Amino acid sequence: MSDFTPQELMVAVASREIHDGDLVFVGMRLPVLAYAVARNSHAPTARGLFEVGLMRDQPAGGFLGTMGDPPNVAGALWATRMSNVMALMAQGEVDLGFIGGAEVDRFGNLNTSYVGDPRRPTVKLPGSGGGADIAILSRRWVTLISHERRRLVEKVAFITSPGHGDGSPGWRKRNGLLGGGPVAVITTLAVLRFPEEGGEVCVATVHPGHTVDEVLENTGWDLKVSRDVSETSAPTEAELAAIRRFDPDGFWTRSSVTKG
Amino acid sequence: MSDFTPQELMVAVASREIHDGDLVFVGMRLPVLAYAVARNSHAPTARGLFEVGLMRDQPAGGFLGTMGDPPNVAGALWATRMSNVMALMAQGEVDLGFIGGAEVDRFGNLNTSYVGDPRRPTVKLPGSGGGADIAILSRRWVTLISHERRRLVEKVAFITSPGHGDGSPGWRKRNGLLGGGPVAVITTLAVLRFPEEGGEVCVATVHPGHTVDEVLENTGWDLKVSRDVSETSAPTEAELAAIRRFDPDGFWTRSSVTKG
Amino acid sequence: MAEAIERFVPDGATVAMGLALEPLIPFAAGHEMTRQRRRDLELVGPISDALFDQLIGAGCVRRVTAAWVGNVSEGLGHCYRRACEHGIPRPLEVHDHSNFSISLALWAAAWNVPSLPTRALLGSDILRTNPGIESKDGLVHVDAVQPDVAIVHVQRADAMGRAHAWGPLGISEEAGLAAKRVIVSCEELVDASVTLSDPNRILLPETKVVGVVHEPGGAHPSPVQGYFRRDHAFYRHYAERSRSVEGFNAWLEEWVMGVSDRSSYMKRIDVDSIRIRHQRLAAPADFGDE
Amino acid sequence: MAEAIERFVPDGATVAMGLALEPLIPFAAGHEMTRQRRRDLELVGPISDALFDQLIGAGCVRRVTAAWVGNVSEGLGHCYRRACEHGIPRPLEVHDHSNFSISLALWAAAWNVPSLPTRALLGSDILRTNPGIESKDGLVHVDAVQPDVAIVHVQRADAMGRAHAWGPLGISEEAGLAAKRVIVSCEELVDASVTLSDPNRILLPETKVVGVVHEPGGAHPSPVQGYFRRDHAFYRHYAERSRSVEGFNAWLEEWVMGVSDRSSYMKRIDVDSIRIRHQRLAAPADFGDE
Repeated sequence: MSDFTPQELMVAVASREIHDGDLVFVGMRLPVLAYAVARNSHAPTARGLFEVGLMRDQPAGGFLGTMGDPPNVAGALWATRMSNVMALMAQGEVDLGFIGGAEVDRFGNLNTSYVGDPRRPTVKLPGSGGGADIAILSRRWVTLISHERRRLVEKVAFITSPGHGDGSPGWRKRNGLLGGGPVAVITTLAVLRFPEEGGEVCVATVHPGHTVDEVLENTGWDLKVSRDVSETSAPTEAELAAIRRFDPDGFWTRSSVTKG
Repeated sequence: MSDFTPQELMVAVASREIHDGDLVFVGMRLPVLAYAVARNSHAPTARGLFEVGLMRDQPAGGFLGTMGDPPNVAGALWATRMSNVMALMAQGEVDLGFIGGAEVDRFGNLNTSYVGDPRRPTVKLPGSGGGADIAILSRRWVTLISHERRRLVEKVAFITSPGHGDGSPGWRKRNGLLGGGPVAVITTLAVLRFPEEGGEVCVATVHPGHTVDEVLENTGWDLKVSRDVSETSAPTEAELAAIRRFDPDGFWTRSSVTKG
Repeated sequence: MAEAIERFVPDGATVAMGLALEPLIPFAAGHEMTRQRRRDLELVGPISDALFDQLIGAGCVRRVTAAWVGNVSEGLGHCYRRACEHGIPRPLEVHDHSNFSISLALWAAAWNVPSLPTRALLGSDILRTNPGIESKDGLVHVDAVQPDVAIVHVQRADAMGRAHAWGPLGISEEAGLAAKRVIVSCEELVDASVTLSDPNRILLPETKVVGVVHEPGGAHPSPVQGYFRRDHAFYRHYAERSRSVEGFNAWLEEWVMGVSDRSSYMKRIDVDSIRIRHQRLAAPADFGDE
Repeated sequence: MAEAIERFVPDGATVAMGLALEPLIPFAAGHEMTRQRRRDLELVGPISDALFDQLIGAGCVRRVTAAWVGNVSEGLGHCYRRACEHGIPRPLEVHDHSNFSISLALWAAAWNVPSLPTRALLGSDILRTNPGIESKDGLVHVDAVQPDVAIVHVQRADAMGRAHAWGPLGISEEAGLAAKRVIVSCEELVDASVTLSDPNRILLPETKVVGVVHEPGGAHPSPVQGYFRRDHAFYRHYAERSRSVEGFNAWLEEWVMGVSDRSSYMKRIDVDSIRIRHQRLAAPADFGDE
């Protein structure tokens, strides 16, 4: 195992979800880096869209603590209102979105709002932000999450950002959800993927240095494993170099995955 | 009778409808001049709003063929989208609007769309433009029209911009119309006013050189005359000077009232 | 321009133009459609200050979805009248709007919802003639209108489609966002370093823009802030000529059909009489980031 | 600022802030409300990057109507958690939104309609917790939210309230149009000749603006394009201190209650470490008209 952090691996894996030419709704934290890596390697014509009200091609020239930081504005392709960015997503023009989550369930539903009863929550999480919008409107999306039993739960207490709902075939279409829903959950231990038609997530690859058993132990339900499960490809030298260029101090990739 | 054209008188009369501090939705043609005259005399803190997407305080420094002409943009207080201008009007923030009309009836309803059956019109007029919006949303409004029997009709064939509807008390409120409706019709012969509660228009003043009989003869219904009908005050020297400053070639005030 | 119209404005297309109202009207694009003898277009716009009238007179149009069609400084649109009243040169379907409602129809399409509500148009007979506007529960619901293509003329743009427009914008933004595709024509074709220096002034996302045409004078006779005043005399001249079918046809031959492209057209205009000569530069905004 | 808050932000007011999302957050205004011990406020915004958390911790807030409350680079909002989970320092009502839905709620108020429809939020439990968002006929209807006052921090403004803001605008425009009143705080107070040189960059109509406050650094620790970078360390420091009630109270005393005004606050900031030094000027636009 070469020298990289779990977050660096997650960024590299996330960047591979970006296809060339994609319009990517870039969430904060690791997705910003994933976008930068993709643009610098296999997706040179991808564009990033930021809910703050920006479109970019080139990744920002400096470190970003938030998507609204000045380096993300300088040289942008469009600085506008959030509702205009959302308009593009509502039209189905966003190919891929990233959403972070505090809790995800077997059908990819995300909770970033309440643990426990919303009226008297055990834990109050920050809320949707643009998460629910991305989950419902982007063509496909990916979650990044720390792989812990309390985070990968059988059923989330509150669906902030709907995935494949109750897992029944056609749940999204039946409920009028525009986009195709989540395609993958990238964790600190593995990459989980959904069948093309939606439904229940399944272990696709396990990160180097980890085992299927470890993944299952740290998951809150009886997680399915793909018949051809394999090892996640480690970040390449080029990927690592790009990550370290855009996060020189390891603010995002050398501390805890979910801050706070 | 001093030396002024009917249009110059109409402009002067229209300008007097503007109160100091008003936010005025300024239509094209004579209202542009009326706004300029008012700002230069009794309404120095009025502001003008233009559907093209502008707010101004000072009248434009040069001649305007349309509200979108460059002199109307230079020095504007806001250059924006039409929907933002309409937002202010929808909130009831526009005190006064001006609407031109091809046909007006006794209750102030305006037709600028169709004479005859809309499916096979005798005359196709240009349409609402912002007229319907002003008529429904501004707090009060005024029409400018050439005083002819074919234009002041008992009942318009098509209500483009609703006035007081069928004239019954509370018609506007009952139908959900936000603003108070038309307060006056300024014609080439007279000023007609509506009662404060709406309803039917009534001759308030007759322009110098014209008579009540002439007004009635040129009206398509049995027009009411105010008990204290008087003569319209002629434009003052200052008003005329302002008009001629903003329409130096008489483009608007020395040719036919309704062009085309 | 010929190529852009050829590729992106087929017969039967729904085309949004004249979106900034009186300024920045893409007359060059309209004239090119006429030369290419487009048919059955649906024109979408707020008002159109003579451009729609010309296309209607040339027989290119099946339907107009607009708040106003005429000649702003001169009054009625004679071709529009003839089409509506007598079916000359062909019958015309009209979907009436107010300025606000056409904006909302485009915002509805931009946000991908079937309709948007408003308090405007209550009590207006426009509710009777436009099948896409209905009154319900005390509000008016304006159905979405999605143009196949929106055409905007702007002061400057780069080759990637980033357009800088300034002055009042009318309904340019919602129309561009609502449209499947956008064609930009511009006074100046500039380097990307110019447009990207001010991303707030970029009118629309480049992902919508399929064509950029460098077309100086492409908005004549409408005004272009910083470049051209409105050519009032040209509008008056058009109003006079278009009063009769013969007059209009002669005008069309002289100014559109008999002209190969915009640069030939501009050679016949007294450009000096309408050119804006005195600069009024905007105070710079500093986009510094480090 | 003290006077503006005194006059226009009474107890119980609905206040929209942080409208450009991470940049241009009017922290100085929030701190002044805290010093003046405002109570029962309803805060409206998309995300709020620590400002809402601070006001909640200070006990000023009755309700939050927002898409996200926390600390963007650090994660959870500890005061927000304590208020929601334990009613400390007082219970808090939460009206959940997504970013898009809070924008639509403000557009609804700006256009004076009861609600606007969207395809967003279908399938989300946000429909269960926010009484102002409901699903009907396959669409979601978002009720209007009208702030009593919207507070924006901008790069420059003149004394008449014409504000130039640049960079991403988030929901600043709809919030300002929806609000009954707007307070502007600015890095630079400039002459009207500067703002009026570029009317397209004027954020909101001056008729909405009731107060202009010259407040350099008024957005710290959030970034201001062309002026200040984001002070990441300050956010981290706040996150650490606010983990406990005692820590938060000490932080509040040190940075808000014990500070008389913004200029005193700024003297304690290492301004040189966050000041943006290199200009990137926008290409000029020519508003010439003759």
